[in-house]
Amino acid sequence: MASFNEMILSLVVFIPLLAAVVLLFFPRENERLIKLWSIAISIIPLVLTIYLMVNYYASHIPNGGGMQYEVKLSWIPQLNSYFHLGADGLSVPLLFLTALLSTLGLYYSSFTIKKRVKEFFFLFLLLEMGMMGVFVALDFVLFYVFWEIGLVPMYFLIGIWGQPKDRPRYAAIKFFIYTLVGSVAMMLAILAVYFQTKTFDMQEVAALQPFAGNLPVASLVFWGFMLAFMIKVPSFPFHTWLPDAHTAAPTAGSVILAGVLLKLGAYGIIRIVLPTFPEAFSQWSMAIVILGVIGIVYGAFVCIAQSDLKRLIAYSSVSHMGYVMLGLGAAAAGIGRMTEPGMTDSMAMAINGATLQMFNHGLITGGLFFLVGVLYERAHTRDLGMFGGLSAKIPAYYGIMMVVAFASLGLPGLAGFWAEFFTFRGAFDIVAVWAAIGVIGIVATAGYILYRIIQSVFLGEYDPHKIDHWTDMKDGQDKHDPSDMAGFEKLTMVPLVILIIILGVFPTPLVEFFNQAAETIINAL
Amino acid sequence: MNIFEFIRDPSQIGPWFNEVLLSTGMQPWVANLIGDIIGVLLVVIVVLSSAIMLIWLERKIAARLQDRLGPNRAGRYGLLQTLADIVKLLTKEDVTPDGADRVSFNLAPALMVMQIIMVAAIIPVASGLVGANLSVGLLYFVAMSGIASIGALMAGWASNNKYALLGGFRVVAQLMSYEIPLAFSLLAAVIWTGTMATNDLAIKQGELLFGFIPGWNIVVMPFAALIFFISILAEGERAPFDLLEAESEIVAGPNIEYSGLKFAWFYLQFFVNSLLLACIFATVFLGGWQGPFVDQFPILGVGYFFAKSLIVLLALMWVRATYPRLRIDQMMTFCWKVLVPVTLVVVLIVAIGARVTPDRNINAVIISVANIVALFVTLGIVGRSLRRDVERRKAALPGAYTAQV
Amino acid sequence: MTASTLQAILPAIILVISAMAVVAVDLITHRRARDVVLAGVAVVGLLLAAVAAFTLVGTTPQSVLDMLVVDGFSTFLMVTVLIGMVLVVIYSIDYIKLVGEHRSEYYAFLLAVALAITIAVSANDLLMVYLAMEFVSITSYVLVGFLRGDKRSNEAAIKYFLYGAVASAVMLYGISMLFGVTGTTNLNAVAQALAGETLAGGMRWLAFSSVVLLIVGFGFKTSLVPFHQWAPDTYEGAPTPITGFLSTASKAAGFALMVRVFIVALPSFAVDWLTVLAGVSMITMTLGNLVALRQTNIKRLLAYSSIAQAGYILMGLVCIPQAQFGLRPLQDFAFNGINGILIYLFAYVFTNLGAFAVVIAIENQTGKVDVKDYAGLIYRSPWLASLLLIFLLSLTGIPPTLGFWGKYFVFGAAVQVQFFALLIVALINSAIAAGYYLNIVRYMFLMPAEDEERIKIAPSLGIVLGVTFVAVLGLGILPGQLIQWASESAQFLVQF
Amino acid sequence: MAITYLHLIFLALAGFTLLCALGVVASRNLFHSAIWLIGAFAGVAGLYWLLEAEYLAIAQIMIYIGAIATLIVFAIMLSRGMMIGRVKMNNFQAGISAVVAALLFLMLSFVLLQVNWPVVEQAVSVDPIPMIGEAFVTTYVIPFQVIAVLLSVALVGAIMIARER
Amino acid sequence: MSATIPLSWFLLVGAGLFSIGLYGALARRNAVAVLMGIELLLNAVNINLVAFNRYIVPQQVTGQVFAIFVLAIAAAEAAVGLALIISIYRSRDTVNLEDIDLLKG
Repeated sequence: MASFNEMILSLVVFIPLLAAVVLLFFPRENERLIKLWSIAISIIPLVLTIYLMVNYYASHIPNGGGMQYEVKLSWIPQLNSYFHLGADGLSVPLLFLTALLSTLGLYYSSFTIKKRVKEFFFLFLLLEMGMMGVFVALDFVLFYVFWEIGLVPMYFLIGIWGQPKDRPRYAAIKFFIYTLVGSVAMMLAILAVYFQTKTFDMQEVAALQPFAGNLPVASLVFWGFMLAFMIKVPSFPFHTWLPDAHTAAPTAGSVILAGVLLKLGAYGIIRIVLPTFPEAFSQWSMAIVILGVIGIVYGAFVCIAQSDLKRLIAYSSVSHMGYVMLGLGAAAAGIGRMTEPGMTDSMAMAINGATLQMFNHGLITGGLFFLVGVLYERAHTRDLGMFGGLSAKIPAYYGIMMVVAFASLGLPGLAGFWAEFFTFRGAFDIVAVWAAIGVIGIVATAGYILYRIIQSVFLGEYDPHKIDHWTDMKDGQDKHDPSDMAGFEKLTMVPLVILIIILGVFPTPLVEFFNQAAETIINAL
Repeated sequence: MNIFEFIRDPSQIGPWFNEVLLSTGMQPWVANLIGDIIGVLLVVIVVLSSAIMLIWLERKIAARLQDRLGPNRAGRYGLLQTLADIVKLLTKEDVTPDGADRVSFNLAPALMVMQIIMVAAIIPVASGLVGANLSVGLLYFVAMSGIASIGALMAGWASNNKYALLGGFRVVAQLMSYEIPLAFSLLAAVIWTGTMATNDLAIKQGELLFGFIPGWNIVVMPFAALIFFISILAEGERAPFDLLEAESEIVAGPNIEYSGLKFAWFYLQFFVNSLLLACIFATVFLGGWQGPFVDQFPILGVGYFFAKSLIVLLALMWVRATYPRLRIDQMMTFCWKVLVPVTLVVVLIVAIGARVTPDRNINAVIISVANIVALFVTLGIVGRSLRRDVERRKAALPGAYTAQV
Repeated sequence: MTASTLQAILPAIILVISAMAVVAVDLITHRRARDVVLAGVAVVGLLLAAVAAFTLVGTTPQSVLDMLVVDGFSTFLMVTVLIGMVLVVIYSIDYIKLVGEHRSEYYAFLLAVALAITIAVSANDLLMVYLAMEFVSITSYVLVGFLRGDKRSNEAAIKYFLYGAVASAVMLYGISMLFGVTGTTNLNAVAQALAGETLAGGMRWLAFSSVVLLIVGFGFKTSLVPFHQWAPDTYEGAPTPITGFLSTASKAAGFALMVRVFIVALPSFAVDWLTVLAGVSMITMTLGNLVALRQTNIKRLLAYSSIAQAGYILMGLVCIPQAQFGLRPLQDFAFNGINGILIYLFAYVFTNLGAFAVVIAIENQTGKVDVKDYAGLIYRSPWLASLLLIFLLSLTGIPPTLGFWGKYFVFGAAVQVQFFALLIVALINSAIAAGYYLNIVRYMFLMPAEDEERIKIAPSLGIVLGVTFVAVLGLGILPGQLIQWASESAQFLVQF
Repeated sequence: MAITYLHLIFLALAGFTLLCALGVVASRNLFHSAIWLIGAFAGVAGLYWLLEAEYLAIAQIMIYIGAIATLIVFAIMLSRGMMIGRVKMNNFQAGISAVVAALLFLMLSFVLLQVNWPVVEQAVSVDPIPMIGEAFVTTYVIPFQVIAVLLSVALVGAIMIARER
Repeated sequence: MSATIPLSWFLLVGAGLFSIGLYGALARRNAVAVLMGIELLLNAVNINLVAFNRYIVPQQVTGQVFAIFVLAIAAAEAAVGLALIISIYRSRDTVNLEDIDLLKG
């Protein structure tokens, strides 16, 4: 019997799957049971990941962190591929984020999803499983399998429960095909790595440094991985699927998409590309940096031009994930100059920034999408021109939105600040010019957050003629005036807001997680 | 070389003639070519002229069997009747029907005649006296019958006449169907004798069984011989299998639109074909030119051979004169449901029997007995099923059937 | 004929006997029980043959009079195809019931074609190659035209026939050339005779032209572009169970023949056929996928998808490591192309038969085969929709389905030999393919149902769907044994 | 190379065969095509004879002329209406096909003449017919059995399909 | 007897027959005519096989046996093909391939 520590990751991954399979046997009509079961069961991974956070923080960070809770079982011995799971300082917080957003998403959806309930919850749990799996897989084949598993549920989440006017089917298929192209490229890259190293174990592969000294091939393989990850992040110019997908997806889908799925790509870069192909990465780092900066600036400016609130937030993700790319690119750019004094620290700083941004963006944008959903459920429109002066009508909503939006803006004291700070701090040391250009993005971000969101939605005069029917989420009736957030909506947002504030004030523990992971990686280079 | 030698052994003529030509200083291939051409001409002339006699014979015998007089005006016993007919046919107008396909219409009779000439080439008249002693002789014979069916089909189609076309169809259906028992009964003989060359077949049958029984195939495999006989009835389009012309049904078969000389060719083909089939029967099952003293005087073989062939031909005529025509479905049913399975059994018997003991004589006895047993079993089964058939019909239509089978 | 020789051809013998048994049983069974009994006899025959084939797995290669070679490669495909044929027989039951006539012949033909395929996969002589291919083809022509009253079936059959007859004749011309230059028809002997040849002057031309001529024949059977034109029409017009058969078992036979001929007999010409086939592979997958995008009839769509899949499978043959002709141990070639083909074919057989089982289930009840008729299938039959989804994902190559492993191994082979052009084409094609597979998914899950009538799954189809589902997903999650088996089987060919 | 009369026979046969073959594909009347086809078959049989393959020559006549050609003629007749009259016989790709065929011929001739065929200058010293017979029950027994099954299957299938409803 | 004739002569006849047959198979509208083209193709192959047999391995019968198999297969193929043609004629009243166009794409 394996010890609890060995089983915990498997449990985290497979409990959602188990729940999903069991769900299939529930009667379709009994929606209440389905919802209860899903939410209840999704709390188990959440609790487990909290345990992981605590346990890792308490036991392992003081001892140098590293890969923990490892389990390595024979899976396909013929391929030299193992069922190999493990988590380190990078994975654990992301697991927690996944579990949290999943639970919140399920909870929120249990109120807002009206059609095809069983399928929704089934797919959602399946998706959770796939995401969890990606964060803990330490075997390339396994990683790939989990990576792909997430694809199908997301396709359906967008396609079935998307708003018809947002062309959900188009968005879904676009999402699917983009991701598929990336993942096939990744598969080829994985195979190439395998032929070099004869193993699928990520750690072994990283230790073997395949293609070291063979830059052309290494670059090819590097881009194979990067294509997959950059599409997922999404980095400019592969971002075009994202606005469509986010806009079309149902609220919980958008939350998961923005909160977790985008992180998969960045996670892949850190977990796989950076340790395995430092040379190639360093060679191409400027390209990544530039793309990251373009993403930041371009995303931010596009946001300003949006009239659809959800689309705006979607583009803000492009911009925000640009920070991640910038940080990672900067860190990679530093690889070639590691002998310079303070360089490793700057690299660690950049990586920390990127990872923090991943986590915080998950919280913040997840929250934003929830909030957009809340508004949309009431107004049935997301056109910014239709709103105005809502601050007085729905004060609680206004308050929460303020917190989350300012966090997104990067206001000190809220979670977003630290990520941006670390990223730019690290990047300035390594790629100063590009980092400086990236700052334009911050300014533009302030612009769209303040001007487009806060001002056009909440401030100004409330015009009751713009929208005649506001749905009251408490009783489902149409009313003339908007009603404030219902209990379940508040409950959904509370954990996020609390975390945003806590992490804004006291980010140290989280930084320790990431810092340790970053240093491990940098030390191995 | 003296004349007597040729008379004793006519097969020496060919080589002698070749030598004579060569002695004139001719190129060998020219000599061969001249020899071949003369041989071909001989065969053609003999074959075609034999038809005159055959037609008279057939008519006369049929008439006598049916208690009629037959031809009796032209010449003594009507011997010149056929010549008169030929003259009539030659002077008749050569009609080509409207809408006929000229090429095929003219090609068809040529093909028909070609078939008989080609077959005639492999008939061994006496020891060594054969147009071409092909190693694949019997197969060649079977193959040639395909040409006849093509010819008939062509004639039927080209005539632009539905009766002709129906006749053509019938030809193909019948010939192709009966080709199977025909070929398989030949196969039985081939397995036993170990050769397909016609002359060699005759030679092989010269080996006596137990030193006194003639080793003819009809002795060894009487059932196979019977099957072959039935098959040549059908192949020769003779009653009771003469549905191809069936005057009462489709007027006259594929050649209905032909007249004059072209019709004569069809006519010719029919009669000569009968003779040739009889010859093949004699060759394969009756020992060909084998007979007493044939070793010393090969010329005797000619006599033996024609005697045997004529007996077979007589039998053919006899059947034609006495039996009514079958219905087409009966004809096909009989072939596929009776003859084909039975021939397969016979082939099996021969194939196994030929190897069962090392002694040829004993094997022959075994095959022979098995053949006779198979014959009687077949007769029993066929008879029973026929009786049952009649019973069933009687039950279905009481009073309609009074005749007994 | 020794006992082991007999054992080697035992599957074929069983199939012949059971084909006769089906016809015989037809005469003595009562009308009402007939369908199940006939299919039962066929299934038992096929299963027995499969068991007989399975007992051969792992035995030393057995040459049957130099005509057949029963080795790992052939037993792998034999078992695969025979099980596939079992599924074909089972899902035909209800379909053929609707046809009403000649049912025993139908099953007898399926058994005959199974026999033909068991011969094809082990043919080791050019004569047997041709004979087996024609056997498969001629039987297939009849099966395609089985619905005599149906104009589409007729048309499908005649097109299939004419293309097939021309293609096999052209291939035969190539075979005759090989015979001419080597004086033998045995594949190994051909290889030996060619081994010494310096590919200079005329030989180079001969190599090239005979390779091209052979590819015409094999290309027809495996529906490679540009010899694929028959496929869409034939797939659309044929009785749906037969379409399933054509796209799986028949194709497997074609690939088996192609692989064996090229690898065993023509290693000396490898440069030629690798080049030509690489081009064919790229064109095949691209064209198949592009045209599939435009299809509205599901059978036709699956036909083009099947063409594209043939292009992927061909990658395995194109990407055999060239060094393998110099005999290197298997360990170096966990991805040796051949095992990719085997795994791909295995996956494809089960996936596609599963997909066709769904198509048949819907066709049997509604008579409709257009993609738009699948709208809202999830409401009408969640099971069918979900199963078809899984099969389509497997066709797309999404893990953890069996189809993924097939792709994994052929792509792996290409990566191994660093055939980048091919890989890029394959990569782009994967995306295109996802487009039309998802289109079906879109109709099934995202569109409202036009007809609310629920679709029932007949028990026979249930069996097929269950088996294929378990195979596709179960073996997709735990593919180890399959990979091992395929790799061991491939070894026989690789080491020849 | 001395021209012997065999060469002349060969040339005559080859010319005849090819002429007939051209007739098959050029004739505008389907039935005439069939007749030309028979001629071509016969010419090929003659070539076999020249190659000392008597058995095959006869088999050619028996099967091709006796069976296949008859079947074809039969089929032409059974599908009447298409045979009479001079209708367009070629499809739209006839021109390109002709070019393809011509190029193919040139290419094949080139290849066939280029290759150094391992010709053995040896007379046939054995009678091939017993050898063929023996081959069928020894070396080729498996294909022999297979083709037996194939033929029965094909015939059953043909009857099944062509039977009148 | 034939050894004085060069092998290539036979091969050229085969190639000619093959090309003509291919033209027939590709260019003809009528299904039966296409079938005839196919028969020419098979004949061309058989000439090759028999000629190779005679010239390359004169003491064996490999090529002849092969040719016999081809013959038998041709018969089977023709039987099935013509059955199909007759069947389609019954349902369509035509055997022109251009008119057989229910299935398109």
